[in-house]
Amino acid sequence: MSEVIATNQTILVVGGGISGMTAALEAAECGKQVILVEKNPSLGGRVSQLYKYFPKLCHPKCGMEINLRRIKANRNLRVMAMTEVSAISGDAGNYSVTLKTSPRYVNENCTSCGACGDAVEAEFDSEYNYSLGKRKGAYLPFNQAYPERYVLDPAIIGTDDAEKAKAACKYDAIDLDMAEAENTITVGAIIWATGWKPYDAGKIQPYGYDRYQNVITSVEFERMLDPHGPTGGKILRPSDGKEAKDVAFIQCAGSRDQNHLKHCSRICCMASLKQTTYLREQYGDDAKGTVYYIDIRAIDRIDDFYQKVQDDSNITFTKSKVASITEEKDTGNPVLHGVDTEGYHRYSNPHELVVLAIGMEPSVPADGFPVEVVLNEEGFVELDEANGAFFAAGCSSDALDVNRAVQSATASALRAIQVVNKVAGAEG
Amino acid sequence: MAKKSYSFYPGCSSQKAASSSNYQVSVDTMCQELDIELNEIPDWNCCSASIGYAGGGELPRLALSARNMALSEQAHGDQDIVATCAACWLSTKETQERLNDNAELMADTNTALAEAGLTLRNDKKVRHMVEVLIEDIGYEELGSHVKKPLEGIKIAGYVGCQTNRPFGIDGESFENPKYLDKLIETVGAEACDNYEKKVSCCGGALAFSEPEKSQALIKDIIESAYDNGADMIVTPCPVCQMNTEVYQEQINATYGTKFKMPVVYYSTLMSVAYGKSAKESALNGQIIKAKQLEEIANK
Amino acid sequence: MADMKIGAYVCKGCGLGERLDCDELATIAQRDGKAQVVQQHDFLCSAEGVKMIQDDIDNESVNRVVIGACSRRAKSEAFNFEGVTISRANLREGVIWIRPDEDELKETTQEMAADYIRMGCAEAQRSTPPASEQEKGSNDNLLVVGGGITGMTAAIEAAKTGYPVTLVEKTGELGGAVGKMWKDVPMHTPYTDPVDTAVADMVAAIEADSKITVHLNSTITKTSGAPGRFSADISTESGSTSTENFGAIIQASGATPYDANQLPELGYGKSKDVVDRMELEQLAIAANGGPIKRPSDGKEVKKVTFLQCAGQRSDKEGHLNYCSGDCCLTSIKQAMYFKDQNPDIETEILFDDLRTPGAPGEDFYRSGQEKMITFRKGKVSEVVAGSNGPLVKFKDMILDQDMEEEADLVVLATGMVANSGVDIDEVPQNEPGEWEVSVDSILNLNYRQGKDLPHLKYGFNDSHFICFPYETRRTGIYTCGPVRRPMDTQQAIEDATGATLKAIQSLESAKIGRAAHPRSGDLSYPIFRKEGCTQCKRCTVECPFGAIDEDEKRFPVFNESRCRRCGTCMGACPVRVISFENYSCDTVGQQIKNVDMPDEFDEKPRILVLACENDAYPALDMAAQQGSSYSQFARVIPVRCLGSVNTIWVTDALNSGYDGIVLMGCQKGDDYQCHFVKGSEMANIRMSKVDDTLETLSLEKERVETYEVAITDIERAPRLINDMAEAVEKMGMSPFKF
Amino acid sequence: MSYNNEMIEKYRGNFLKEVQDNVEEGDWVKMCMQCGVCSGSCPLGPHWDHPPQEIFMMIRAGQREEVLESTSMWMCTSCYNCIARCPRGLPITHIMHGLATYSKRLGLAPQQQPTAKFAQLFWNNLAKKGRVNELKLGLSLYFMNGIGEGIKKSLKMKDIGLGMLKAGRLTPMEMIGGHSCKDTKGFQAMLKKAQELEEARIGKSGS
Repeated sequence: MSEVIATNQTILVVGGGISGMTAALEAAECGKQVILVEKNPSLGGRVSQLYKYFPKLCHPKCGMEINLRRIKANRNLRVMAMTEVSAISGDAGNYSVTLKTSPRYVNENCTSCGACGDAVEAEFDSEYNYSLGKRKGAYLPFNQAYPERYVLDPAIIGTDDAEKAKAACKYDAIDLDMAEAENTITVGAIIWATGWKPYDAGKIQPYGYDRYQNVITSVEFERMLDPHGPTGGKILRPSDGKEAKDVAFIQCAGSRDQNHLKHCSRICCMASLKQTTYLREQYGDDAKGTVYYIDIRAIDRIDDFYQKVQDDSNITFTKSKVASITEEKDTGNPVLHGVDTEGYHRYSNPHELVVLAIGMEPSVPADGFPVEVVLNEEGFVELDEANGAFFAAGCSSDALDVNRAVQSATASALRAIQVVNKVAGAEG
Repeated sequence: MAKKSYSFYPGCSSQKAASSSNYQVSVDTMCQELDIELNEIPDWNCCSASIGYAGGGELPRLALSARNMALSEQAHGDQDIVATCAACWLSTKETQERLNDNAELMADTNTALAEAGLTLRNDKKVRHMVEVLIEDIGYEELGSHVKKPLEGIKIAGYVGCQTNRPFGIDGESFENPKYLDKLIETVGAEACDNYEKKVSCCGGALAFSEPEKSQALIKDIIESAYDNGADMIVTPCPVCQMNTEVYQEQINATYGTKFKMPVVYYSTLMSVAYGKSAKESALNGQIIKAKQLEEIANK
Repeated sequence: MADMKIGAYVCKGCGLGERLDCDELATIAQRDGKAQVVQQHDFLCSAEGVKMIQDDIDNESVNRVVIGACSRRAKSEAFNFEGVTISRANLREGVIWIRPDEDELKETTQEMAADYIRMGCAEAQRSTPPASEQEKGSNDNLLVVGGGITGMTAAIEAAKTGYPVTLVEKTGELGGAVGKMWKDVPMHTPYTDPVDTAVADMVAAIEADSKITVHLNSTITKTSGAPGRFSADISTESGSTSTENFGAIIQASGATPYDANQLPELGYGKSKDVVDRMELEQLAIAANGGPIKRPSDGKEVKKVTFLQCAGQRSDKEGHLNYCSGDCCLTSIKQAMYFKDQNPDIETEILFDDLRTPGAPGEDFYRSGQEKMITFRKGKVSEVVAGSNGPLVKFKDMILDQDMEEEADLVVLATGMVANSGVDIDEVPQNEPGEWEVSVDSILNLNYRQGKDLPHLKYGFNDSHFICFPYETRRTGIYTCGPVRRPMDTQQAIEDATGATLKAIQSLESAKIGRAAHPRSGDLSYPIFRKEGCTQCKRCTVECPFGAIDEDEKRFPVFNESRCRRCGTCMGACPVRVISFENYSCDTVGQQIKNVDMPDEFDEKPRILVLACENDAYPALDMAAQQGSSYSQFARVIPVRCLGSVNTIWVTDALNSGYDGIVLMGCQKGDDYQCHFVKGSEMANIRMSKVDDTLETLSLEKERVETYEVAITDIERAPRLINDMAEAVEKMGMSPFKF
Repeated sequence: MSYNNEMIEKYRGNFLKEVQDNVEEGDWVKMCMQCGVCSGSCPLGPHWDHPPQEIFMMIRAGQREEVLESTSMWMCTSCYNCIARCPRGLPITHIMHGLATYSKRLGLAPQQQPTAKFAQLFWNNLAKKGRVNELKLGLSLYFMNGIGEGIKKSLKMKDIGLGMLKAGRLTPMEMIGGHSCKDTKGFQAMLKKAQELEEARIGKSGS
């Protein structure tokens, strides 16, 4: 891979989700030099896997398209996919950062014509679809993927598939000898936007995510709605592919729980409210949604979305943290057990499908941060002098919705610019 | 494997001719085979289980278990304490934790112990026999002793409450612990792998004071075992064993069911699988006879 | 600039070579497209291919590049040449991927490709490389309106970044609402106790900063100009006015506490011991860490009850429809005022949903519980006078019991109301610049569209977009803090910092004549031919960004750096005097005209598809990528926005024999998804007028359809085209072919 | 003045504080966020007049008598489901035991509550010799509501007794002598001391 040019007036953005893309673009559109690294093969992060946003019910891919156009048009911005930060040293205005880029086995010649994908046999769980579907061993992560370039799954390297892929490519874009590359660059400021991951639902044992097929997570539910998702956009039960019209939404699945995540993940209430509208949209009056909650956190002016859903007689709300889920043997229906705390009513309610409004866990590098940073108990990065020119953006700083994440990212971009401007000023 | 020695807390129900004396017999047999030495804590006392609370306050209850731990330290201070009874294990382990986090309680407890001429260091692990089997011996070793695999027997592993919560066995979940099923398979029997009532409550001590309420719970536990095609139930807990075995007749009377489900201890299963006699395996301690095990044992 | 020289380049990669007769396409480019340089390449986007083109630009002085390859959305970095126009004929996604590879279809597939080459060349012929606008502002100063936490943050952050700031505050002191608080919610771990507000430090920082000029007791009485060259009149109470110039503006006019007098049912106004949140702060300040005394008789408060959502989250007359976001945290903080002073004071919070989000929020909630604040889910019916203090009547939702509890003091957790000035959508305009206005304006803009920024909802000036919270509708003016949406201090600080970046960005872009979001970097701008203008005012009225003023003769006056290059004005203009260098009535009109029009009896209809370049067009691309297909008779032209579609294109198309026309824009209405706000709405209105045209031509209405298409409509978009193809088959060919 | 009145005097309606000071693990009650997981997890749930989470709310609402006189906490089987699942880590089982103990100490516990009685019998039984005498415990349990009912119960339980006897899991010998610690003196002294310290500890707390 070609040399990466960076100076102590360059801003490094780590993480190519909505926050990282925003921070990088806002800084670059202020005329700053920016390097954006993303550990996955393409940009987009979690929002690229969402069907719609609350409260507008517009499509994340629309904003993604705008951001990609901005990125393609901007010469100050350099994107490095499949790249992670392995080490950081130095301090504000002069960091030395080591970047590890794993082999994609596909070079910039790729026209994403798809010939390699057709050629290979092996299939793998699709990360993009949270393993609800399959993808080939040579693949474009999703239809809006950028860089618009195929990837070879490392697992096929050394197999016939790899050779088949290479043979199928007319443009000499497949390079099976590609190896991990390491770059050490100098930057003035670092914006950390590694975002979040869904909490491991299997750990919430009483809900039996690991035992019952018809208990899924809210992020998986989003994939179901995608017209090109694993169910072709239909809300279906994993167990038998039947239409799921009676759906339960369990709030605080992993959040606000010291056995799991102590914090409130903020987005889950609105996400579930939004998802009840999917249900209504798809099954009309046959749709029946039940939201089990502790507090509905439809914060500030979007509370009216909550009011609207409350007015829908097909959607009901029960103030209760579900105690446990069992499964009806004959129907495969999950049965929710608990107590409606408003006046103490016990229930054992069967539903066709259960959606766990899964909590947001900050994505922290497996082996901890490459540099010492001030974190809070929950593992989010604090805004703290001691962090020098290392600024968190989006969900690295707290559990945030997209709107707030983008505000946070824009703010962090300015903080980074302040540092590199200082450097520039000092160097005249 | 070298001999393993533990300081042993049998508990009231394991005493001679007490309600789970059969548990004790089979445990002794099993330990002999596995070269586990159990050194009984001299002059141990009752732990007051989880029902003593109404009579004794917090400190008196802590003192009970503290005394046992102190005696254990005195007699075999270098050995972990092992209990076979869930309640005994839980009370003792809870006491250990409570005293560790609360210096004031620890001080008061020692003041009380002093009256019996004892002091407590509280520095030895308190463990359940099952932990010893899984962690110190290991499934593989446990399996290697099997002489008569319990083929063709389908068994519901009933873990119950107190062996499972709040401490449970390391690496197992509260809702779906697997170790009992693994033990069942280790001795060559077949486990009911999704036995829903695995960790539900049998009513515990309330079986005595609230028989109707408890028996309703027990009914479901046994029913589900039948639904899962079990020939018998296996459990690690004396209270569970007693409650699920002895009330079946009454439950049949109340609910018109036809329960006759043997309920045995894991130690009984293992003793039989290890080729021990029916008596050594305490099969004669069954109120509802475990015929399939008897046949194997008598082969 | 030098004479026009078109270079057309046909790629043979990605199967184009196999599926298409590229030699013929090259010939067409030369013959019909008037391309002086025509080349084919097996792999055009390769370094070698790109070099080939660059060489022609450098050596053959090619200045109009037509690329017959993949979609304009692909390989845009490779095909990115300076100083020339670039037209992309979409032969891959637009032709071979969207058409099945079958011999009997080869002919129509080739015709499709040939048309796209013609269209590309036609566009090139009518385009000129955009040179950035003439009058550029270059002012670096930032105007910050509002001296609360939000405004002070903006000022400090801007100064830190190196930009001079003028901070205008209408009251006599800085600090705003937070300045009137005893303490604030913690903004740094551990999130357990109230902390001193940031006001004192910020005021000190501002006073010490030579880059920041503060005007107290001042308001903005006039704002005009554009990014890079705003001019604002700053008037003091005393009446003196100074006019200053700015590069960009940050509006941090904050919010006003909700007037609790509208809540008599909660005892406010009836009992002195029922106070709102700001009054409680005053009591705390008076107590200064000592026991808090109640207003009526100065008795030390031993029991205090907080009522959440007071006058909020309800559609009752005079209530706020929304949740003010910070009240739960604020009440916990205020309850701590009592608990920290004396743990024996009973503090109770009656809530509906307790809203303490994120890690800081939940930590603070738990801390409140640690301090033995009692939280109860309760619905309050009324507050009346009790024997020793206000009596709160409520239903405990958990215990399902009606309760009556007396307290020494009752605190109403009242909400905030945005200081967003004039609601320009409500205010009738008599003459440009003259409105019937009851409320004070914040900015007093002299814009044709109104004195203040448009409100989004409930009086808040927020952006409508989830991904782009700073996508303002008045370029160069950015709102932040509670004027945008209800928020707490921490978020206001974050928001202000972000808005400051956007303000700086817009003035920097203005310096080099670049467009702001979403067409960031676009150098083209509207050119207006004054002769020919009929002063119809449609452009000035329809511009979604208020970029166009009117001169005294009612001629439009374009403010380029306010313009977002959507082309809505161009679409609106009945006499077609507005255009962009690289996007005009002509560039599109000529594409339409240059499609080869088979005569009526060929049974080869032509369907014109005008698709929003950001949503519908990508949807069609992705459909192709997924292997779907649509009619071989469709010819798709991407448009900047459906709002830029001029009816002339439609009438011309009908007159020149097109059999059907499909317009694809974004969702309109309250939850509009058009990033140019009204584009698809405008198009709809205009197309309704096209019906008359159809009638005069005695053509069926069904020949022109306008749809809302989302970028995810990958299945639907092709279907809509095919539906039109079917409809045309039923209706028969258009008679207007010659 | 009765212990109960003493406490009423001392806490003047601040029941939450009273619980915090006097009930085992009572200082956790304030941390409940009313999610209801405990109530939903309780095997005897249907038999509670007031499930745990509701009891916590009642405590905060100062409903002292309703709580302390309730049979609810006596329904606890110590299955620890609630503890395992509580998102706020409340040791609910112990709080229930604590409330039961406290209500008993105040003399407010329902007189006829069988578990309350049984628990006391159990304690007395073990406190005597340090180990439980199952036979005596059993019989005293059946006779705890008087001879008549006792005989009925005993007959009802006869078969079980015989079964146990046959299986060698019960012995009449327990009637005379039976299991015991050797150092009963030390054992009882220890309990006595613990009891004293407990009284003292509660006495001083909160005051």
